[in-house]
Order: sequence, then structure tokens, then C-alpha cells
Amino acid sequence: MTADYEAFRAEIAAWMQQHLRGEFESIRNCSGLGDAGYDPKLAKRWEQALARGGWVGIGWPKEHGGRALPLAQQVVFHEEYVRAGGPGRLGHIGETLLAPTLMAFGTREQQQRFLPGILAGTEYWAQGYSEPNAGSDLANVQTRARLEGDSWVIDGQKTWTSWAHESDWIFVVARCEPGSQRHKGLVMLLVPLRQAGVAIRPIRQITGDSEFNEVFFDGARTAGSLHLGAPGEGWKVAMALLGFERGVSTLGQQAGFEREMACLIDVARRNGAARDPDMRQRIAQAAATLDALRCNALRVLAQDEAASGGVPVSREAYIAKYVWSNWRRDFGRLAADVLGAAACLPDDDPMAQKLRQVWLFSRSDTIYAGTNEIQLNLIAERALGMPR
Amino acid sequence: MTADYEAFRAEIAAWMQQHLRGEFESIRNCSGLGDAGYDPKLAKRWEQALARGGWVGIGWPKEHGGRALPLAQQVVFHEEYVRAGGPGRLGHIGETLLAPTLMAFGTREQQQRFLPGILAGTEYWAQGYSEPNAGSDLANVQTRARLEGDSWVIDGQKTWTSWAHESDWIFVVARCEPGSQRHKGLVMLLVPLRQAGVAIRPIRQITGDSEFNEVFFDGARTAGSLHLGAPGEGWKVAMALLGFERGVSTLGQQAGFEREMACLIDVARRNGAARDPDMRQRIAQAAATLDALRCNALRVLAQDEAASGGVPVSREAYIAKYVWSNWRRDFGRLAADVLGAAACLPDDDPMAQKLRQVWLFSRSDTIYAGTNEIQLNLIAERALGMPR
Amino acid sequence: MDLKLTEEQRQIAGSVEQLLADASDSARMRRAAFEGEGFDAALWAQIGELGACGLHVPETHGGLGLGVTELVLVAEQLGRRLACVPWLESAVLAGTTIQSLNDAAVAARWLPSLASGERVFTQDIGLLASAPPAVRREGANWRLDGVLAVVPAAMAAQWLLLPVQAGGERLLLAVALDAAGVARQPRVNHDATRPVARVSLKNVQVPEADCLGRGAAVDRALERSRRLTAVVLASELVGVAQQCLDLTVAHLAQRVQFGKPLATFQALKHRCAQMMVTVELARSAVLGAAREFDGDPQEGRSLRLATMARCLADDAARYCTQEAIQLHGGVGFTWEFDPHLYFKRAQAARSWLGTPTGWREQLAAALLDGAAA
Amino acid sequence: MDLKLTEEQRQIAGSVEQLLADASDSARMRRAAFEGEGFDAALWAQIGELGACGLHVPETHGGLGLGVTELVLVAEQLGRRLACVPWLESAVLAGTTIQSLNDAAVAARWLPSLASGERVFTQDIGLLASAPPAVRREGANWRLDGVLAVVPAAMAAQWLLLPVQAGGERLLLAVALDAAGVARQPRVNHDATRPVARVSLKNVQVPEADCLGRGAAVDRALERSRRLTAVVLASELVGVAQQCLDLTVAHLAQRVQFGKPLATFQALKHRCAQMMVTVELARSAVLGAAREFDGDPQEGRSLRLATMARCLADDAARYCTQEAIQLHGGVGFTWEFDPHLYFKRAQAARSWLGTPTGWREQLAAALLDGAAA
Repeated sequence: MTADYEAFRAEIAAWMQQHLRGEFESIRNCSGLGDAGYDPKLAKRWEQALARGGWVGIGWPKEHGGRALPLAQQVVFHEEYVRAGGPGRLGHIGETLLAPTLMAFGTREQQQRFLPGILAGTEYWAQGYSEPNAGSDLANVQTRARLEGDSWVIDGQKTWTSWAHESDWIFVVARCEPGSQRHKGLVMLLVPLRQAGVAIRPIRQITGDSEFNEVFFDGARTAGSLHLGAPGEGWKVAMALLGFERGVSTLGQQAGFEREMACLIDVARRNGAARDPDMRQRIAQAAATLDALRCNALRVLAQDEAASGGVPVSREAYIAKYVWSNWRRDFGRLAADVLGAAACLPDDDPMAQKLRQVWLFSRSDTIYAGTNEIQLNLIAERALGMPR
Repeated sequence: MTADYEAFRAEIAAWMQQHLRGEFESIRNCSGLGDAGYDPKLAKRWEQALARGGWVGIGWPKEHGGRALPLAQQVVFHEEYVRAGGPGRLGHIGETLLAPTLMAFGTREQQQRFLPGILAGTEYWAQGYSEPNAGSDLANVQTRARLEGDSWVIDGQKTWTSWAHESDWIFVVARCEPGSQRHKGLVMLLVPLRQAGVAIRPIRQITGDSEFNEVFFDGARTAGSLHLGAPGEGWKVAMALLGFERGVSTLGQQAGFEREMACLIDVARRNGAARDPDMRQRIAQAAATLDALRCNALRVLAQDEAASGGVPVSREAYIAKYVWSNWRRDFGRLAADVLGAAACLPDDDPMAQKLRQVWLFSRSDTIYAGTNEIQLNLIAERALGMPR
Repeated sequence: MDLKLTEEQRQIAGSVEQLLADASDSARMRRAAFEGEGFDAALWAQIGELGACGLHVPETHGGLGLGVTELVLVAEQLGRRLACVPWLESAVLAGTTIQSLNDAAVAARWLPSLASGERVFTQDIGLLASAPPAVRREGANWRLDGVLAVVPAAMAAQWLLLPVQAGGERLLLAVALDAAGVARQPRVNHDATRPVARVSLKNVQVPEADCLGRGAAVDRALERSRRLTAVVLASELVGVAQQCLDLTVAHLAQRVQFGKPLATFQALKHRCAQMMVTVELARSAVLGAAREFDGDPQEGRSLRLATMARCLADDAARYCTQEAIQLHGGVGFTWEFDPHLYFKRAQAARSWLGTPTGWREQLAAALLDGAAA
Repeated sequence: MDLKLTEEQRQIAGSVEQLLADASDSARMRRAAFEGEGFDAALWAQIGELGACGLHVPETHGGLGLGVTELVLVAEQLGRRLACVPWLESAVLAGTTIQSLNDAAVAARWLPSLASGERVFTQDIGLLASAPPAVRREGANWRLDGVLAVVPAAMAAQWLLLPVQAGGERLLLAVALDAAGVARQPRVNHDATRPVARVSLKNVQVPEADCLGRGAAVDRALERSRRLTAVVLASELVGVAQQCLDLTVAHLAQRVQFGKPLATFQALKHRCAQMMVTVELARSAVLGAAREFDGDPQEGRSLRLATMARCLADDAARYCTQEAIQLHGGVGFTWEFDPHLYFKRAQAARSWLGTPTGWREQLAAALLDGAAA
């Protein structure tokens, strides 16, 4: 890390120390999704505290209320944030996925309507892409939308929406041209979640908890003006939005993994697993690979900054999802092996409890947001140029 | 092992002790293919000694000069043979592949012409299936055969023929109906190798040696009667022949692997690798898996004997090639790691030299006789019934 | 070594398979696991009626007098259905320990009720490290005080085999779980199909008559039992892996994406093929080990066989449970679909009777540390 | 940490890449390896002209004064072409050892001829265990007797850096390889692109002036050099893995089976994709480690960085060289096709500067054995 940002680092650290206390003590070091102790109500108040501190949208352009900090400084923020024990960010989908898409495709009215709520931590967003029959095959959208007077009316079902039950709005890819096929005839709609036409059913997972949901639309409505981009061109908008996903926030995720690693080391030292030569090899390999994930993320960012938009995705970016999710899945198994019989037997040790959660929850990492298989298809066809 | 065959075991052991001496001392414990110290001339004399001892064709029916021993006793022979240090069998292709095919598809004349030479160890056979453009895609046969007077005339090229330069005859799958496609219009011919129309070019391998060859047919001839099965039905014969490959002799191969494992243990103990905890894990896993390969081979044999022909291939038989070849490839890398820097640096230690050969030669195990990829296709489609 | 199964062996496997297809299908297994504290008493009775609790118990003691091959055939079916019965604990683990003491009087007293399934036995295998209970002689009794952090099947069992150290002496005691001073508390277990409990012992009196063995014979019996049970546990895991493969192949056949069944995608087919490779190799290992265990192999050989079965079955179960979740896609990590139950079992089993790493290290010592190669 | 490459860095990598595409294509590399004893003197001269032998040597000593990032960029290209030049041994290993002694006089005397490429240096890294040479003081000289079983680049080099133990004292000597009493014998090496030789020393006189360092400073310098060189070696292996990937993708594109190019088969595409995953992750690790090494990280950090680069590059090289052979099919294990040369290099590299297992154990000790977490 370059020394240039010493003052900035100190500023963040001081702010965090001053604010991540009191009621927020209980979510310190919580990862968010999949982490049992994470209270969404509190997490929202924390988002608002962050917003007041000026820490939301630090990379956004000034015209949209951001601070337009350079990439390197954004990275510094995420690193210091996690180092200080900052909890997983509930506003992440709005801030890093929807907001850039609004800036790129939204009307001035849409921007003025939605960006402030994201910036203030008062409005939360969920993502409506996957459907029961549109998982890996995202283009197989069945959810329908039609204009009725000055409203869009939506019918259908989305699934795997994180935190829908804690969110205010959802962006939905729907078919607006009846009879259209695959990537054509889609629209990206901004839809309020708290309405009669929307039902949310939690999906119970391997952990026994529910972070994901199914969202049912049964004549749900949104204003006729709330399509993002032109109706019929929803696929383009949806793909652009996914492109924003590999962003600076991956460094925050990375820092979360580093916390999990520290946790594993702590447990291994206490329960004696650290003395087993085979465990030692695996732990060292996991630590080395985790360091490499960080290097890969920094390489992606360097590439992005160098080219600033419009570039073809770089090779290191193509592998990013695959490598972190597989690392974490392997790490989950390592955690279970370090725990030994305790992997299946909950106890009061918070470190052990965290590892148990990671073990189980990490099963989903290689599946959501593009399965391993989809990632390998993309790498082979797009990065290596192999035929379809 | 059941105790029933104690006397038979003793008989084999005594015979081996009495005969595997003198000039044969130098090929004791040689694996054959891929083993540097293996002298083919000597190996042929050894085959003849075995034949005189009554140890060739022990499972063949009596009408063909065999001893019709039951499967369990054949297994005992192969085990004791290797335990006594018996070298790799040069007559293997003739005895275990061609002979059963001759018995199933050959005319009485063909049987009388060829079985005695195989049984006596005086005639050796090579296999002519693969071609430069018919590797995994075996049916893409380009070699042509036409009847000219009372001779078949053959033009084309076969490749990956083991020991062609030491063999007398080759069985060749050729296209006898011009314009036919894939599995149709093929013939299986028995062709003498020592003739003007045949040229043999050794293929130099990763080891620097050449056990495989390319065989070029340029107007090569064989008698018009020497087609095995009907012309046009060569594919059926060729596939049946491959079916004989998973036979009792796999126990002999198994015993060869056990010798290699003993060799690795010896080297690891001497050079200190045996003290490294990671090596210990890998060596134990390799030993355990090797034991499992033996169990799998015994399961295949039990199944074959229970059903005695005409059965669908059993699940354990489908995995046999894949598991032994991948075991050996992994074993090869383990051997190189046990050797350390000495893996690449030949020295006078015969054990180390053997491990080096295994390391390099084992690269081909997962490729010849049906690549890993072909094996997995077969397993998925035939054993698991997944669609093509 | 002949690995053909006899007609009788096929029938035993078949009848258990048939019973469980119905009596321990996904719905019933889940009900037993999540509403029945992991014990299906009705199923246990049915299994007992089949004679499965006394498979390898001599006929003189009420068993069928069969061998390890029969045990593994039954175990594979139980593993495949995650049947909520303490068969491994009682019939195999405790049953083998008792038999391995080679004491006719002990066998005559304890085996009949075990073999019939009338009584459920279990054994303390130290799943979680905890201080050993204090043992004191009091008159004609042994007095026990302490806590056993995790005992398998302790809620369903009537008898607990407990190896203890009484001063300088090694003892194997049978503790009646309904005796005064014994308290049992079920523990939450992610592997809900194999329940465990915390057992606390407060001034528990064990009569001298319930001491099954003492001295070196105890450890010999425990080790023999550990090895044999490891082979049977391995077979359970083969069943776990097989079921995951079957579920996955079925799922891929019906799930359509990009306009075709997933089962037509070559990369997925190869993954299923690799699952089958691990399953069949492990099954071969288990059958081979079982067949040799039937001949009561000597010390060094039984270590090698048990290590083989244990490690290869662990490989298969780990690979297949992980791949089942992955290849089911989004539904793979939901509660509602079964793969996670198998995944949890596969992980839990790693800590039973020694980890695969531990087995390998023991085998390595035998292979590498002897006096001469 | 900013991983952007500067324009100058791109140019350096580009010029080496361009040079080698021609000067070390498969035919020339094979000629140098199998007919030229593994040393391409002409190529060495060209590399020297580019300044590549003094990349990280200060300008005051005739180098370019650049850093580790430049070293790894060059190393990747050399590895990709298996270039038959002792660059790793001389410029990186010996060059870093000399610089790490932090002795201005030593640097001034030895670095200029190393940086220009005029002299080739190498260093004894104990590839095969052998008895250390006997060292005795004789007047103003050190007298050496003994045999070094395997010294890399010993035939091409003029100077050998040799750490020795003289009684209680640790010394780093520079031994002139053309001195009286030095005999060199090339050894057969399956990794023919990185030749080694046996060096015997018989009454070899090393003047006191050729002692580069003594005491703890020697081991500090050797360890610093080992770590930095491990990162550069890792980059070579990234080049090895990348070339195997490129060869494989090209082969699959042109080879037709079952009526279509192999490149259209999904299972093979996924395998290539997995190769790329290992290559890019290793490259990220190498670039990240190099960037931090440019800032001369402290002890604990440099261990962690070197372990990362070394282990991930080893993973990539092992996987990709094996897969290249496999996916080339029958021709994959022939002498005539290149994959086996890369395969052998990848294996040979495992024993250089500590095995990956050894690095991991060292890192584990740092992570797990300290006083507090």
C-alpha cells in the first residue's frame, strides 16, 4: 500500500472509532448476508450514520452528490472500513449496482427521485433478475409487464432476491413485448415492494435461515415513467448493471474474508487443529490464496482505472467471481475440518459459530450471481475465444 | 484370498523360482512397456519358457489348447507370477485380445493357423486401431482395404501401435466399402507385418524412448481369407475385441503397480521423504487407492464370472480404465515429488530410475486405450444413461 | 478373494432397500429427524424384525451369524436413506465391541437383547474432547462422576458402553442410561439424522457385574471394533454418495436451461461421471475390505483395509455431496431439497472413529516407519 | 497498492517478448537445449544488450536501477519460451544475493560485470543433498575440497557464489569456475532447458578478496535472495502455464474429432477455462508480490508474499502442464510436441529454493505458532 493516503486512513479510522460504538457494537465485524447476528434494523441506522459521515457514494460524481474520490482512495476506504470492524453493507445493491445504472441510463427525474434516498441510507433496493426457470439461463424471463394507463402492471415471479423483505424497491427485468424471445422485448422496471400486488416468501436455506426470497408479482404496479432505459432494451440495461458488480466494493468483501481467516486461525490455535501438519498446509494455502484474491481484485481495479469505462473485460476480471467463490467454498470446508465434530454441534463460542455459518453459507457462493458452470462458459468463450 | 489354492500357489512359485533365473535374471521385475531395462528378445524367450511350462492360455478352453482354469485360479496365477518378479508379458495382445476374438469370430482355419503360435510364444501381435485422425473418434477410419484377386490390399496409416517393431502380425480395422461412413463398411484384417508394403516408424515419447509406433501400409497384402468376421462388420469385431481387454490380466497389471509402490516406499525411506508429513499423507492415500483398484478389479471379475458372457458391462467395469490410469498418473507425480530434484537428474539407483520412468511414462496412461474424456463420456452415457 | 455376492446377501440388501424406500423416504426421514429427535422407533422395530440388529451376532446369541459383508450391504442402504435409527451405534459399534472381548459369559449376557433390537446400545467414542469421568470403587460398585460432552444415540439407547480409567486399571463399563444420576440432554446437531446428546453422570453406581472387560483386552476390543465399524461407516457413506449421484442425475434430466435438459451438457455429464467413479471405487473398497474382515484379518492387514475403505468413502462422500449441491443450482442449497442433509452427514462422519487424515497417518507409519521395507 | 503497469514496464515486457518469439521459438529452444547443452550464448548476448541482466542493479553499478516488477515481467517471457539462458541464476539469484549483502565495495566490484551480462554468475543452492565442501585457511586464501552434486548453470557461468562453513564461521565465497582444481561435468537433466552440472573442487584456492561476506549477514542475504528469487521463479512458471494454455487452446481449435473441432466440446472448454483461472490468479499473485517487494517489505511480510507467489504459480504450472499433455491427446506425450518440455520444467522447479510444501509450512508457523493471534 502506498503511503500517500496516510491522512485519509487516519481520518477513516478515527471516524469509525467514534461512530461504531454504542448500539452498533453488536454488529461490529458482522459480515451481513449469512451472518446470524446481523440485525437489519440496526444495519439501516448504521447506513444512515455512514451517510451522515459522508461515506456513502464516495466514488460518485459530485453532480450526484458524491465525493468523486479516485479509485485508490475508495479502496483505502473499504480497507480501513473493514479493518475497523465495519459491518456488511445493507445499502450495497443500491449504492454500487443501481446507482451507477441510474446515472448511465436514468432520466434526470429518476436520478433526482432515487439517488438521494440511496445516498442518505433511507431507501433500500433489491434485485429482480432470476426466476425459477431463468437461473443460469437469465434471458428466459417469464415475468410480464404491460402498460395500463399511466402504470406498468407486473405479473410473475422472481427468486433469489437478497434481503427483499428488508428492502423498499426492487429493479425487475420483465417481458414487455408479448411473444418476444430471450434477450428481446424486455424492460427494466423500478417497482415499489411495499404494495398489495407484491408477496415475499422467504427461502429457507441450508443454514436454516433465510436471506434470500421469492418475490411474487400479482398485478403489482409502478408508475409508467419508471422504466430504466427504453422499453424493449431491458437486457442491455440489465447487463450493464451486472457490469458494475465487479467494483471497488470487492475489496470490502475481501476484507470480510480476511476476518473469517483470522477467526479460523484463532479457533485452530485454541482447539489444537493448528498442530496437525495437514491442517497447517491447508491453512497456509488458504491464506496464500486469499492474499492472491486481493492481488487479483487490485489488478482488476488498476485495469478499470487505466481504461476508465468502455474497455473489454480484462482476463483477471473474468476469473474474479470464480476464484473468490471457490476459495470461500473450500475455506468453508476447511473451517468445518478445523472445527472437527464441533462443525455440526453449535456451542457458545462466537468464533466457532461464525465458522459454522461460513461452512454452510459458502455452499451458495459458487451458485448465486452466476454459477461456476456459467463462469467457466464465459471464461472459455469470451476470455479464451473458444467457439460456442 | 481364500486358502483353497495353496497348492496351486506353491506350484507357480516353485516353477517361477526354477525358471526365472540365469539369462532371465535381468528382466525380473521389469514392467515391460515403458521400462528401460526390458529386452524384447529376451522377453520372447521368456514367453516361450512360460509356454513350455503350460502357463500361456491357462483360461482358454481345452479345445484350443488351453487349460480352462476357472477365473479365481487365473487370478491366483497372475498374482503369484508378479509376486515372483515375473516381467511384463510381451504376448499379452495376442493371448488376451486377439485369441478370444479368434475363438469368437474366427474360422476353424484361422484358429488353427494362429492360436498355436500365440500359445507357443512364437508369434506376436500388434493392434491396428488408431489413426492420426481417428484417435478418440475411432470410427473415423481412413485406412482402406480392397480385395485384389485372392489378396486384401491395404493402404493407410495406423498409429500408437505398441511394440509393432517386435511383432509379427497386426490386426487392422480398415474401410473395405469405399464411400462408407463411420461404423459401417469396415473389415478386421489379420496382416503380416514383415513385408515390403509395411513401414514402421517409432514414435519418440516424453521419456525419450519409443514403445509406440506408426505403421504405414502402402499396398500391403494379406490373404483374402484373413478377415475376421464378415467384411463390412469389422466394427462389431473390433468392439468385441476391446471388450476382452478388461480381463483377468488386469490383476497382473495391478501387481506391477504394487511393485512400483514398494519401490516408492523404498526410495522415500532412503531419501528422507518418508519423514515429511505431507508425503506421508500422499503415500498412504496412494497405497489405499491402489488396494481399492485391486478390489475393483476383483469385483469386475466376480461379475464377469457370475454372468459368464453376454452381460451388460457392469458399473465397476466402466470405471476400471479411468481409475487405474488416473491412479498411476497421480502416482507418477508423487514419485517425482518423492525423488525431489533427483526426478529430473538420472543416477545409478535402479529404484530411482524406475520411478523416473513411471513419472514420465504414466503421462500416457490417461490417454491411450481411450482417453479420460472418452471414458467419462462412456460412463455418463452408458453407465448413467445420460443423453448424448 | 472372491467378491461375488451370494443370493442370500443380495436378498438381505434388497429387503432393506425395499423397506427403506418407503419407510425412510425423504418426507419420513425428515419427520423423524426434525420432529422425532432423530429416532424413528417404528422403523427401528421393523429393522429389528428383519434381523438386521444381529446380523453378525452368532446364532447362539440370537443373531443371524452372518458377517461384515452383510453389515456393509445393509449400511449402504441406511446411509442412502439417512435412516433415523441407531443401527451403526448399537448393532455395529457396540455389538462388535462386545463380541471382540471374546468372553463367552459377557456375550451370552449382553448380545441377545442387542441382536433382537429390543435394547439399543451405544458407546462413548469421544467425539468432542472432554475431561474423562472420575471413577471410584464404592463397595461392589463403580461410581462415576463427570460429563460426556457428546454421545451418539444417547437419547434412544438404554445402555452405554463406556471405556474408563479407574486408577491404573482400564475398564469397559456398561452404564444403564436410565440409572439414577444419569442425565441426558439432546444437543442441536446439523446432522439431524444422527442425533447426539450430552450425558452427565452424577454419583452413578455401576455394579461390578456390568463391567464387561478390563485391562489390555478392552483396548484390543475397542480397536478391533473401531476398525470394523469404520468399514461399515464407509459403506454408509457410499450410500450417501450414491444417493447424491442419483438425485443429481435425476435433477439434470428434468431441469431445462437454454432450451435443453441440463443432462445434455457435456461438462455436467463429465462431473456426474466423476461422481460415479468415486462411488464405485469406494464401493469396491468397502466390499473388498468387508470380505477380508469376514476372515478376521490380522492387525496390520485390518489397519490397511479399514484405511482404504474409510478414506475412499470419505473422498466419494465429500465429492458427491458437494457436487450434488452445486449441480442442483439455486435449489441445491435450499432446506427443501435433500442434498444439504447428505452434505452434513458426510462432514459429521469425518470426525467419527478417527479422521481420514488420522487413518492415513497410521497407515503411513505402518508402511514407512518399520524396521525394513 | 496500485497494480497498474507503467508504460516503461509494458515496453520492457514487450521487447523481451518480441525478442524471444523469434530467438527462442520452439526449434531454437530445442536446438539450444539438446545440441547446445542448454545454453544459447547468442541469446544471452541479446538479452544483455537489452539491459535485462542488470534490471534491478543500481545504475551506479551499471544496471537499470529498476525493480522486482520488471524482473517478473521479463521472467514470465523467459519461462514462456523456456529460453536457454542463465538469467534467473545470474541476474536474479546471484545478483540479489550480492546486493543483499549491503556492502558498497562488494557491490562495486561484482555487480557491473553481472549487470552487463559479460560474466555469468551462479550460486550453489543445494539442489541435491551432498556433504558440504571442506574449507581450510591457507595463508591469504581459502582452500576448498569437495563435490557439489548439482549446480545450476555451472557450465555457462564464470563465477559461483558458494556459502560455506569455515570452522565456526559462515562465509560467502565467489569461486572462479575456471580456477585450478575446479572440474565441471554436465549432468543429464530431463529439464534440458535449465542445465546443471556437477562441480568438483580439489585444492581450490579462493583469495580472501573473493570472500563477499561473513557471519549472519550472509544468511540474511541468502534468505532475502531466496525469497525474491522465489517470486521471480514463480513468474517464470506463470509463463510456463500460460504457454501450455495457449498451445492447448490452439490445438483444440484445429483438431477435429466426431466431425467438430475439439474446441467446441464443453467439457474441454471448461478445462481450458480452469487452466486460465489458475494462470491469472497466479499472475495476480506474482504481480502483487513483486509490487510489494519493490518496497522492500519486512521479514514476515516477505515470507507471506513469496509463499503466495510460489505456491499459486506451482499450482498453475502443475495443473496446466498436466492438462496440456492430456488435452493434446496422443501427441501430447510425444517428444515432438512441446508440452512435455514445460511439464518437466514445472516439476524441476518444485525443488528450487524450497518446495511449495516447505513454504506453506513456514507460513503456517508464522500464522499459527506465534505468541498471540
